[in-house]
Amino acid sequence: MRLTCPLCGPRDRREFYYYGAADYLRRPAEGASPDDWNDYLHNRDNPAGLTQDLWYHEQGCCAWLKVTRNTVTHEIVAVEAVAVADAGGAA
Amino acid sequence: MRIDGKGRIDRTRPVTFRFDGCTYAGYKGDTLASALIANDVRVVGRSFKYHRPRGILTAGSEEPNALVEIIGPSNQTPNTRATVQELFEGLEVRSQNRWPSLGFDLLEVNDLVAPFLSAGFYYKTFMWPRRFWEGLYEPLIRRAAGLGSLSGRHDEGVYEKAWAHCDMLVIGAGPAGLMTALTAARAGADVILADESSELGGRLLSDEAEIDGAPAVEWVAGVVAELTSMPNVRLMTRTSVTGAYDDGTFGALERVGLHRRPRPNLPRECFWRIVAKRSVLAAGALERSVAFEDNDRPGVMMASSLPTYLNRYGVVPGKRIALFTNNDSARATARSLMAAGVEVAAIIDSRTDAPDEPGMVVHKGAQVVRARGRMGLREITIAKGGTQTRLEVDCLGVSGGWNPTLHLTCHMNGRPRWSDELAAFVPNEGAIPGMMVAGAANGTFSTHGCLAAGAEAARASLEALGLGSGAVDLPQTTDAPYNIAPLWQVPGKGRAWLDFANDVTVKDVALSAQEGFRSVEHMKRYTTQGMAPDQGKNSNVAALAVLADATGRGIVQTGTTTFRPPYTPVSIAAMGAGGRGDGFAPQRFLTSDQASRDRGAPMIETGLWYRPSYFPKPGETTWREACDREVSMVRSSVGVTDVSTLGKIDIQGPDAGRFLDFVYSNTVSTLPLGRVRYGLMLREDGHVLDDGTCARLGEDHWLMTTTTAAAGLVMRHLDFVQQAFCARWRVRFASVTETWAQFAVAGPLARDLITSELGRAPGLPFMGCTTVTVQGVQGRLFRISFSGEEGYEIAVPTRYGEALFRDLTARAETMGGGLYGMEALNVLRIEKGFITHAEIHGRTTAFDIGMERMVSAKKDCIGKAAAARPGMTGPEREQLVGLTPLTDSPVTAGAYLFAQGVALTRENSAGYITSVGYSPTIQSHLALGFLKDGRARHGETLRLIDRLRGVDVLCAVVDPVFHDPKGEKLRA
Amino acid sequence: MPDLIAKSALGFAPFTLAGTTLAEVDMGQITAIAPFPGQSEALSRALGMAFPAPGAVTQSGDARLVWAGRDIAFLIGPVPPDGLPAAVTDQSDGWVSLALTGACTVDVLARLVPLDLRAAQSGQVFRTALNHLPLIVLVGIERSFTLLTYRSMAKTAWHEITEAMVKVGARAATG
Amino acid sequence: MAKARLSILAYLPRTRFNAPVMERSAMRYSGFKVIAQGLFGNTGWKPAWRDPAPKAEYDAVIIGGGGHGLATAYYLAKNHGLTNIAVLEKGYLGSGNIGRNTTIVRANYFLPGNSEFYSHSLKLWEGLESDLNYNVMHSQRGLINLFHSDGQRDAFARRGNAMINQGDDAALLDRDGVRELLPYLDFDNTRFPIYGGLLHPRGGTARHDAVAWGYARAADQRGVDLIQNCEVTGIDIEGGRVTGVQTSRGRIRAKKVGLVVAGRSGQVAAMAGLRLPIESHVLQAFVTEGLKPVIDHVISFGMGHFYISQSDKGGLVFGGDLDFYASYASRGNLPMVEHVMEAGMTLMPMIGRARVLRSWGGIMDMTPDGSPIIDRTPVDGLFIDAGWNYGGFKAVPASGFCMAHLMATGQSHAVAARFKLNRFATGHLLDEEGTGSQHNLH
Repeated sequence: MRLTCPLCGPRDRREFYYYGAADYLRRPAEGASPDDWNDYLHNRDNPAGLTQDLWYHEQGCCAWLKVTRNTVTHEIVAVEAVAVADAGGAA
Repeated sequence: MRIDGKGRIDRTRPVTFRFDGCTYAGYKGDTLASALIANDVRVVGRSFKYHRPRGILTAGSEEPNALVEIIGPSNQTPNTRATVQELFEGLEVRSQNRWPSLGFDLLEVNDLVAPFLSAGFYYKTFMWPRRFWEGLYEPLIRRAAGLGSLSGRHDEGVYEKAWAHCDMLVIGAGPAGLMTALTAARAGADVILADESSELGGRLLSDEAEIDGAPAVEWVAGVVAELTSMPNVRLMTRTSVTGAYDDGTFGALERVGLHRRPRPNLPRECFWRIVAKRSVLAAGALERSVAFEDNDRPGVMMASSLPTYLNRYGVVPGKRIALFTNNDSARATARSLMAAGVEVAAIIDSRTDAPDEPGMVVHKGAQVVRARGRMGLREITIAKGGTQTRLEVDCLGVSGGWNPTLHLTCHMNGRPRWSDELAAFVPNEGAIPGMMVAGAANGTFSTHGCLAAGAEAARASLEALGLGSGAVDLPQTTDAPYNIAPLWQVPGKGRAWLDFANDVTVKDVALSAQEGFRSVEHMKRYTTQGMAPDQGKNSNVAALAVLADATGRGIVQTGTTTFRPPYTPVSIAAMGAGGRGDGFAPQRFLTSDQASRDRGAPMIETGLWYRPSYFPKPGETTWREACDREVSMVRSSVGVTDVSTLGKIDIQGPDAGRFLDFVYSNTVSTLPLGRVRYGLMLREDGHVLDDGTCARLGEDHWLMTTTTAAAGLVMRHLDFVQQAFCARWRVRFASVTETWAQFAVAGPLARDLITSELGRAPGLPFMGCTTVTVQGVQGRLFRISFSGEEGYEIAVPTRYGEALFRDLTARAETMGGGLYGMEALNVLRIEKGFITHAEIHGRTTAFDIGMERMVSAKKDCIGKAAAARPGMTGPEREQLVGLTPLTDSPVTAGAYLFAQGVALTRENSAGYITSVGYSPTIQSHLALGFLKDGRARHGETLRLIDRLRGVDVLCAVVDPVFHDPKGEKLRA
Repeated sequence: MPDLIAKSALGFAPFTLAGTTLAEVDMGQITAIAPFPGQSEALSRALGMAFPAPGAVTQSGDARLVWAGRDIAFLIGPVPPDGLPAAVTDQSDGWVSLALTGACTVDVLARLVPLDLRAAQSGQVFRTALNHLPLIVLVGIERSFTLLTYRSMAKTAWHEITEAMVKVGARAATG
Repeated sequence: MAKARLSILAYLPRTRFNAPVMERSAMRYSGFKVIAQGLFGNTGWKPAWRDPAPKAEYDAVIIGGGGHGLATAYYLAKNHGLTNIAVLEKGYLGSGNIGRNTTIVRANYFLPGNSEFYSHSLKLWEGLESDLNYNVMHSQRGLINLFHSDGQRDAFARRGNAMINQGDDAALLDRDGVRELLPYLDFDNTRFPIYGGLLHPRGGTARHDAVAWGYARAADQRGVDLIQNCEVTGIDIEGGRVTGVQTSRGRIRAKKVGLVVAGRSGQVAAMAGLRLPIESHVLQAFVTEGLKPVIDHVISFGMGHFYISQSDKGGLVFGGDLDFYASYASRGNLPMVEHVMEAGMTLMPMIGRARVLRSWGGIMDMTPDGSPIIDRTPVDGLFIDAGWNYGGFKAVPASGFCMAHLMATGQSHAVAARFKLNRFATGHLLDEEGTGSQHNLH
């Protein structure tokens, strides 16, 4: 499996660390209900098909990436940075 | 038998080898199989279940019978295909799965009682008496089963792994593969052509085809010469592409040194990871057998192996050969044999409309119903129109048709498609993204068709790569049709083999269907069909045709099992190359490493680092003596230890304080300049992630420390929090763990030692930090303590680490102090009730360790919400306590706590021990542990019980801080 | 002058096999520079050289600014000026630098690094892994490479690279 | 290496024979039957189970004909007298993880909640052959967890003591003790020196497919309808209560529905409007070509996430950790393949020349604490048995036993009382690994 890092280009899967579903990006605000937190931390759509999940280019540029991916075929549809990189003056 | 004038072996280079203790001769270029055939060795192995004598069936890696053990100078290699192993001088081989000898095998008794060993018989018996299974039946079964054997000695062989990248990977170098590679290479593509054989050319080396009016081998030689000369082409012979993985990644095994005498440092095998933008599978096709009674006798072979043995190796496996076929492909074989002067006794063709063959006896609409000759074929019985005749032959070539070698197309769960026309499965397009299938692997069997398909596959792939059209003139050759009338089994009463390697017969498959195991997967698992070393390459299609017949379904409805990687078996050593010994994980060494070893310190691994366990002195015979001395030394004078392994993260920016408040549970941003604070970090699920200190080095400049174990974890966590939740904040951080060598100096004389080292008094309050000049080097000084004594940590750039360590050690020793290691460090922290990852083991909350007040109520932080769940606090939870034995008895970590007088059951256990040590300071064994409602139970007496190690000690529950509970020494 | 003796990570003599040499080299001053959000251009002005694009190196005189990851570059050569709109961290002691030069560099690295370095251009930089070790690859001229990994892992790196050289050498000798 | 196992007499006093109760005339398996059938050409063997058409209504329907589903049906019939029940299987019986695991059976957990459950499961294993009249080849070869530091020794000591507290067996081996049992390990390896091991003598292996077939046959004999090639496409709910299921073979009414679909739990639960605390991952496993006996035990090497045993056929069966990314592909990728092989080579380089014959992948339903769920759902009459992470095989008997108890009585069985669906919300976690709520780290 290869992921195309927006900064580093196509790289072997072994350079990356997998975290979990992109749900982790939608952290409940302070004071959110316990149900919201339970949902955020534990419950998952877990689709057999397209999903979005989070990968970390640990043996690379250290960018966190949001990957759109098919869990049945392993096809990678899109890879984008979780945070927009600041390299080269881009905002 | 060797045939003069034939073959591609080098007759000027004779080679001797040994098989089962006998010395034989062959030539360079021979495989073990061809050399054994040349020497008229017929029985090469014994079958798996019935221990029947077996000969050579094929000429390729799919061989199910001729598996042997190669005896190397240092070790043995079981289950080696004689058909793949190339001959070299001194090759030593023995047969396997027989006892006492290949000719006389006691377990051949299995063959006599075969009716009682039908498919799945073992599920129905061996159940009574119950203990007999492990005591008697299973050991017997295990010893009878298995094939070759491992020596039990470490494999000292050399192996390697490597990466290769290309535009196009072409798998297989027969006519289709060569044409693909040539077309693509001429268009400028970066090409890898891999073939499992020692020579490129595939079946063109075996068949007597013509291309452009000349023998095909001449065309092969020309193409290979051209490809060899091109810098954009890599030819990988002896390389089996074993697996297709995601995004154009392939696994491939190269036999680097297996075909020659071992040489120092030359890898035996190399496991390649090939990354290809496009790939073309041109792996050809595998001939399949027809099941008839005793069709596994030595001498019954695949028809297509005969021209390979003849034309590549100049041998024939019989003097009088018959061919049994249901298709046209065996005709060329017959002609080749005849031309070489071998007697072809008959062609038995199951098709009533089969063509004639000039000069040969052709029995049309006939079948071979039986083979005879236990240790080598003597005779076959031919049935035709209700009459049976016997024919004396010593070799029978069988062709039941061809199965495209489509295995790789199934590795990503692709399912092949059934072709009625070919009576075979063909690959589905797009089964592997970026892969095309060409030639026989795609069901195109003629030479012309293969060349055309190869060129077309190259063209389409080049177009996808944006490398132009790759037009090449196709060579002229024949385009013979492939006619087949399916024949899977010949009716009869005896046992007819499908899976030679696992001894699965037609009857077994029928019985499976009879017992309701009608799904093809059930049949496979019930009969073990296709689970042998050849993974069903020789038998799967026929077996499922038999199953389809037995269940009254068609082959399409019956379906197939799935081919999984690897295509051919791959040694663990090759795929695990580099893993042996120290290679499994990186080693990290401290700058003080050599100095510690110089003092005889045993080094132990923590995380990836090596740290000194203790520093033995002359006269000390146990680690405890050294540890006790080092602890007392720190408590009474001064000790030095290397703490550089702790994670150090440099954090800068105007928003750094805000960021720290978010990742630490407590408030850090209010820390004054030049001060250090203890920080607790939670996981988002509310459990403790790590603890450490955070120092404020400047207005916008902080230094976080982490535990050794969690350094990488914390860095990743910080990166996530920053990039996911506060990417716009003006904060950046970088690991400086490697940049600084840092040493703890602890004890009543610590200040004196630091003063001596710096040439001035440190003048730091407890939990203060400052920059210092150490012997002319810019460094940092922190007044922090993990021992409970007045303590400092002094840091210098790593290059000066060893010098400072040696200097600190020397100065400490003149003061009556010295070095202390991990054992003493552990006792010191236990005496003080400080926790490590023994306590924060991932299930611990801030509440459990008595730090719930460190989760600030005034701000949000990672983990705060989840830590508020009802199950995360309260008296039901186990809380950190100290324990002191009432007697002078050792205690053990991993022991459990029980109230006195209760039964020692899970339900009654009140807690457990995490850390223990002997405290020379308090002169008692001490323990830290977790106890239900523990903080409310100080003063109780409990039983500490470790039944694994026979420990049963009464202990008092106390506060976890045993030493200097008010912290007066720290602040001195 | 410091009174403490500075030591390099390895102190090993260069290792040569099959026309290829591995040697520990001193990169001098290495400073990690991480511009705060939106400050890359300001940083470039302050340093007098552009903050490099991913995988690139910019240069000004003897100073090189080497891309080293997301929003971070290593200034190699001079000590940076104060007051940059960036986090500035001295990394000189954090890394071991190994030079791999000679005939078989690409073959050796093909056994260690999951990248296609055959067509790597001088001045390119990659963050990747050397087997299990973190790695920065700086591409030099004539297929020479400078390999940076964590200083504490220097011995493992040396061992793994020389092992690969030995096997490549044995293959070359066998032909 | 089969040692003293041949001293049969030592075992005799412990032998007992429980004749299972047969509710319909069924063929009993025995050695005599094998011989008798062999003499007459094996023509008399009956199908192991019927192939019934689905009825319009059942008292209970189990979705999923894997090990857990078949065991649930069996114990519903055997322990609770429910026989008007059906198991609905999308493919063939045992087509899920029961047929693609590394066959290890153990009871070496340490957290209350897990301890009693797996202990109960092991006891059921120990009577399974006579209970089912099917040889599942349960072989208590002994399982050894190796440790490589003092800290790991302490952690395993805690585990071993917990096992003893639970009433199970455990022994702490030192280095020499390990060497005696496993002389072929690399004791000179300085990277992860072997300090010792925790021996679980009753741990071992079983023939995985046979477990599914044994339960299927025994359930069928008690009247359970096993319906293959029957995919559930919807779950009917009226007024908050389950009323049946929609299938590829028509609607089936049912008062109770059990959802036992490891590897598909999320999709099937979604049919009932449930979102589960589960993320599905792929776990690879490997088998080598057949070899003469060389590894007698089950060995677990935690530092390398590597475990290995040898099957009765002679193949070395081994595996490692998850591929770590969410997947339903039943196949993995090379990085984990290589990691597993490297771990094998660092621990026991004597297996280097064994060749890997086949690799495969199973879909693991990973929960946020690594422990399973056997519980009611918010829908009345709908029960769930899910989240087995990668420990489902050894759990099959107790999982079926407890799920049957739950479905029959509406109450959790005592040994599965902590496998609640809402424990993540309340923070009553069962996290043996201590790795927290990240699904794939367990």
